[in-house]
Amino acid sequence: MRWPSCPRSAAAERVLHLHPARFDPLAALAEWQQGLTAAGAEAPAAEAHFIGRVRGRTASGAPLEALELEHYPGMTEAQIERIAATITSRHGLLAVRVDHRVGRVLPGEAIVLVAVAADRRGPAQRGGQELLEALKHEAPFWKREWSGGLGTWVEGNTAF
Amino acid sequence: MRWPSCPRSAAAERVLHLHPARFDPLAALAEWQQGLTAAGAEAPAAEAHFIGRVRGRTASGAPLEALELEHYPGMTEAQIERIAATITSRHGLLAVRVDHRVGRVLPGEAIVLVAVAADRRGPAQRGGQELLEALKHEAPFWKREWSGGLGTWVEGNTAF
Amino acid sequence: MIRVRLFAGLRERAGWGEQQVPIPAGSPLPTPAHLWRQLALGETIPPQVRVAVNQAFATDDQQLQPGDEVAFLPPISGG
Amino acid sequence: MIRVRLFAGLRERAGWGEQQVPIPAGSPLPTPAHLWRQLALGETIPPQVRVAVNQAFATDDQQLQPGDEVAFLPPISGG
Repeated sequence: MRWPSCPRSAAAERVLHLHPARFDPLAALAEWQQGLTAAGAEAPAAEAHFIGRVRGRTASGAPLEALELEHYPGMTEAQIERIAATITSRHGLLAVRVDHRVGRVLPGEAIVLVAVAADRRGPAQRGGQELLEALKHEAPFWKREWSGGLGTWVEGNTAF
Repeated sequence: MRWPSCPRSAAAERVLHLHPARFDPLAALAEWQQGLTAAGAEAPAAEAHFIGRVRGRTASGAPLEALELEHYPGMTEAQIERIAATITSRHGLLAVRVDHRVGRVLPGEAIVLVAVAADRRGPAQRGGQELLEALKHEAPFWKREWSGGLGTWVEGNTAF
Repeated sequence: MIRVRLFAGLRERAGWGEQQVPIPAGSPLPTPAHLWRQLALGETIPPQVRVAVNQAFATDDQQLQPGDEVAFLPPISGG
Repeated sequence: MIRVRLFAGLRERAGWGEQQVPIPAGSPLPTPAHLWRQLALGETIPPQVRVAVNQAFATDDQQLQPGDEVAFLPPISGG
């Protein structure tokens, strides 16, 4: 989905994708970068990215078969949009992209990609960090770890 | 160049490339990611990247024709290696990659790519940020802005 | 009617994910806290459970309107 | 001999990038600060200029050995 720009950041483009199947973070970044310079615009001076992937072990150390990611269709998208708009405006970002998996995710697969573009490195890095933290705590996603045929809901996030 | 691992971080791989010509940051990332999982190793849980590109204007706002990047062959590589080893050890990083342009760089082209992999998002993001700051202040590179046919050495870095 | 939704562990403990709750004519408009008790989810909403009304975070005591969608969200674990 | 190198703006102001400085037999070993003065780069090394000996940062008063490479580095502007 592609959100309309909000009035306070007319030039800032925000792109969100929820993926029901495996996605390639570098392909997503390539598409995003092409979009940023599509109309002949100059490439942004600073880009910060974060990729999160599924670990091969559960929180308690057992081998993980898969991670199941539940979300709240409608609210999850709306909430990510609110978060992205707030952080874009706070840091004066030029563009934001968020990709997030839903459904069954295997060890090593990407769960999340956050990419932000800005005119300077500070806002790009800080904006990316804040966006990721906000996603983890304010966007409705729930993880269930599957191990030994049993599913266990993860309550809360791993330590920063 | 590919550095031998230092004893305190046997598994941490550090890769450095100085590019005399244009490079593609996403191709560099793809190559780096392939290397990380080449021996069947699990992909790292957290990756943070930063890409810096040349602005279309000089520090004083004039149109920029090109940025010229001088370095100190031998010391620049050695100094980046020292920086990367220190930060890898401090944050327990799994892998680090630094790509940096030298020579004549055009507006919109990438100057620097920093990529770090870690087991958690905090060390990945903090490690990447510290590595970039250290590169900017402790690795011998000098920028000259070319505008209107005149070259001006840039003394110091842009604000964070 | 008010649509009530549960997610993840909350849904599985309750054994249902969605209910339509009628509002009898003339009765006072409920809050999420009322519905939590009325649907036998517990006495009070535990502090780690968050409430959403019409797909935005809300408070436990917000007065609901017919047609509203209320969701009870267990602790978030995204990214 | 000691190899002395200048970079970027320093090199252009001086008009040279590299010199081999002989060490007369029996004379005391120089420091980077001595060489700076001896090569007429100025009276004292300005605070914003950094010194490297054998491609690692060093102090202005480090005693140099024959065969060493000394570099004077103007303010760094990388990344």
